[in-house]
Amino acid sequence: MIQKKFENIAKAVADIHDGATLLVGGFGGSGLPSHLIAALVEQGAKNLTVVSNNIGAVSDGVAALISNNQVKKIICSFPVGPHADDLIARLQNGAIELEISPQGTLAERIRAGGSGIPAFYTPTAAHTELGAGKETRVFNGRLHVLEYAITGDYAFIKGHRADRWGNLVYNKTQRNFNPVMATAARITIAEVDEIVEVGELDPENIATQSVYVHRLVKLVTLREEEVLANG
Amino acid sequence: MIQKKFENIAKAVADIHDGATLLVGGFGGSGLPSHLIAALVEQGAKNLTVVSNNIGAVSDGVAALISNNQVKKIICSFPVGPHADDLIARLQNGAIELEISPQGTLAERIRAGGSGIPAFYTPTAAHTELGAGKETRVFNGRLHVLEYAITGDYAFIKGHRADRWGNLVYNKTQRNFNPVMATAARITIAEVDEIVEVGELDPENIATQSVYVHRLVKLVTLREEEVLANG
Amino acid sequence: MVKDELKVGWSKIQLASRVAQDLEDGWFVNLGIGIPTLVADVIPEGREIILHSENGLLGLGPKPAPGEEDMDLVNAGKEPITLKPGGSFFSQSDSFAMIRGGHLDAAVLGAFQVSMYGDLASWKVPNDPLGRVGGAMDLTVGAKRVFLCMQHCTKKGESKIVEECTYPLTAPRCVDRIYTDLAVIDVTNDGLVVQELAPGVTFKYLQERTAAPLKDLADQLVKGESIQH
Amino acid sequence: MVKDELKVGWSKIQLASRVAQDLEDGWFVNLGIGIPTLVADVIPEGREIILHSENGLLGLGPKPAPGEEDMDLVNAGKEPITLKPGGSFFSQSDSFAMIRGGHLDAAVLGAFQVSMYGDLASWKVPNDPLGRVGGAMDLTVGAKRVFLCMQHCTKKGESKIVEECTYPLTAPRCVDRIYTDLAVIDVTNDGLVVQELAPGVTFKYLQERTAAPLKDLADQLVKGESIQH
Repeated sequence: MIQKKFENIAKAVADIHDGATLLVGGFGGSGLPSHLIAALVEQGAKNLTVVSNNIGAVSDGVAALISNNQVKKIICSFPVGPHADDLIARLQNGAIELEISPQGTLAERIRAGGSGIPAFYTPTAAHTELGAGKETRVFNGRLHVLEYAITGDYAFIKGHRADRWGNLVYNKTQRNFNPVMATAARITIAEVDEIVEVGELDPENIATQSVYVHRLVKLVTLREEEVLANG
Repeated sequence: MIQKKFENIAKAVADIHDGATLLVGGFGGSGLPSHLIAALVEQGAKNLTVVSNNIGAVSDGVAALISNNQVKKIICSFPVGPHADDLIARLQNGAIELEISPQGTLAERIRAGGSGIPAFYTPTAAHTELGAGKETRVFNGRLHVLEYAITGDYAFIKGHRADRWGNLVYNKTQRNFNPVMATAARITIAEVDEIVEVGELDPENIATQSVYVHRLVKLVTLREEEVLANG
Repeated sequence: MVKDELKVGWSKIQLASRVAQDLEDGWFVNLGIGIPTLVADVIPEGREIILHSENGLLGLGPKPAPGEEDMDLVNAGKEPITLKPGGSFFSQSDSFAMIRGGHLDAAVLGAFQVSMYGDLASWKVPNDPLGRVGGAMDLTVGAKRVFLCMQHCTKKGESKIVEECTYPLTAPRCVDRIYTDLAVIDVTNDGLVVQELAPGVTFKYLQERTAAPLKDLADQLVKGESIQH
Repeated sequence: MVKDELKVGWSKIQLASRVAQDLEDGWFVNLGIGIPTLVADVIPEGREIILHSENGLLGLGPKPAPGEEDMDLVNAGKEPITLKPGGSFFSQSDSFAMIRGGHLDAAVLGAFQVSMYGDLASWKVPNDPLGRVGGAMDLTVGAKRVFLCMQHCTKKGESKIVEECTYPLTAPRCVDRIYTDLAVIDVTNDGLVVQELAPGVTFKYLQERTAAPLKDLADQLVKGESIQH
């Protein structure tokens, strides 16, 4: 029987190795798998390459991994924000390498990674600093740059509801990068608010299909924590 | 106020010009916009380039346009079936040109067309007759072919329910090529079973967003036809 | 009354209203961070404009009432918003397929600099090791029309409209129209053509505050030149 | 009793069952048109195999009861099927992203020819102006394992297993294992290795009906050669 639920969030991230590439969903704090990030801070894997749209928007996002000196490279579109100080310091002393990818190119590179497309051409960033040094080609009279797929060893995503097969639905703009990152990692780990019986999710409305999710962690609510604490 | 509904199916297809490129959704008879096809047979536009997965699976699909001598070129993955005789005859006398694209490559070329990606690399069809003559390149030690985007002047799609903004939901495997084709045409025309009030469709479950649909035609049911006929 | 003499031109909300006036019924429009965000609040009544947010929604509605914010319902600036009936949610890859594929009628964006040729610089100041590109490059190459909505000059009083951008480009030759607190200016094959002056602004006043040559629409029309954009 | 002597090997449903036996709990599997489709009906009890259909669904269930067919719920062969609890619907582009992206554990496909190197020919007979490629090329490049499930010989009695394919290729070097009515054969770096013979089939009988050299698993193991696939 398929059962992707892990009872223990620490076990769900235990095998992440030093040097792994990690895709982290979310857009600012919305749809951010912050509990998985906290578990990875605890776990301590180092020299990570982290792919995530926003760095520094919130303190419990990728910024926490940076502050804990677990990151050697960042690929993102928006490396600024109120919690970017540690990133800036590490860029200045060369401890972290930064690759900025336009947001749509970043999303498309991850989709390509999940879809078996190794590279594609896009007009985005042609004639700009972010396109500089990249292979270019003219299609329909317009300059395009060649962009390469991104895949991860692991993806951390946040969903709203799941079933034990790994099907996921999201809540509103929580969706953002989560469905696309789910497709592009060898092991996708989802933290979710709720795990329901197989068959309860509407088959027309499953935004991430079971095939893409390998591990599930259900967030424990404050109420449940109280119950657990009180035995 | 946005109102994409056309009361008359003939008006919805009236401006399709000779030589137009037309994307036709459906997989066999499922999700096939057969009423729009019938309206175009009536309308008579000629020298069409038609992009559709199956040719000949059913008589009221693209086969009807072929039999009526409206097609000069077909791009598809599956040109056979019980209703492919007229296609075969026209291929033999040179009246129709056929381009076979593997099903996944076909879907991805259409997605690329709708997404502003002019070309991409895929491993599909490398080292085969369908990859012959195409530009190739090795990524990760594996040969890939360069495939180009497909766009249409018009797309015919079939949906289940719509609202006047043009949002669509589908019924089960009716979905197939319809959502991707909807993104890739200058004018997308959808035939649907039902048009509901704006706000009635679940915002988490809109498979084709309003931005992609330009004209809507509601299918008249047999019951409604009776009512119309009886005044 | 000296103070009033200094306050020529449009306020931020007036500027947003002026932009909104040009958005047509049924258009799909993306609003950038900053003054462009204000456009959402001043869409003329009776007009249906469907607003797109690049984090994955169509049908962005007004700000929620205090206390009704939902951190799972935010705009591209990560501020709480609402969804209009008819709205929809989708992923980032779908959102940028929509943008890059040319499906948005207009993007209304801020700018650091814009050149007389419509080159836009909006994501990075020179020598900044970071930069904040977000979706700006995708929007400028993808939207059918790129409208800028910005203060005419920087806080230091420098013109944001220049002959050539000195800041890193977001995209070349992409801006169609510039709305500032002082004027509405089209980027045309004939150069920058002033379509409209804000209250109290003269052509001379505007040209003095603009580091690129401007043409007066009236002159252009008298000369019978074609205005294209 | 002559008739019985001729009927060595597995029936179609026995062949499908033999394939099903090797599909592991939790696998995502695509079944091609023809005999592979039968595999859906013979999954061992207690094992959850999630079947994929390239027209856009995961969780394909058994055929519907007569009278309960829904033409909006069909498989890749356009036949009515059902959806299991936990199943989902998605578009063709999403379906082939799943296939091409390497997310399916196995594809079980039919074949015209397969070479001793694992080259597959399954979409076109030589000189046919048409061909029926469908999703075959995408599945063969994308699935983690490609299993063939076919009659060992054509109706004319010719071996479908050959040294080099003479039919147009679907993909080179893609087949991992061949299930026929006569045997289960692995495509390895050491050539075709017979893993299992169907009832009544001897190695000699099989080799006589196979137009490529076969190796016997027992011999291989005795010789201590490594079997890889």
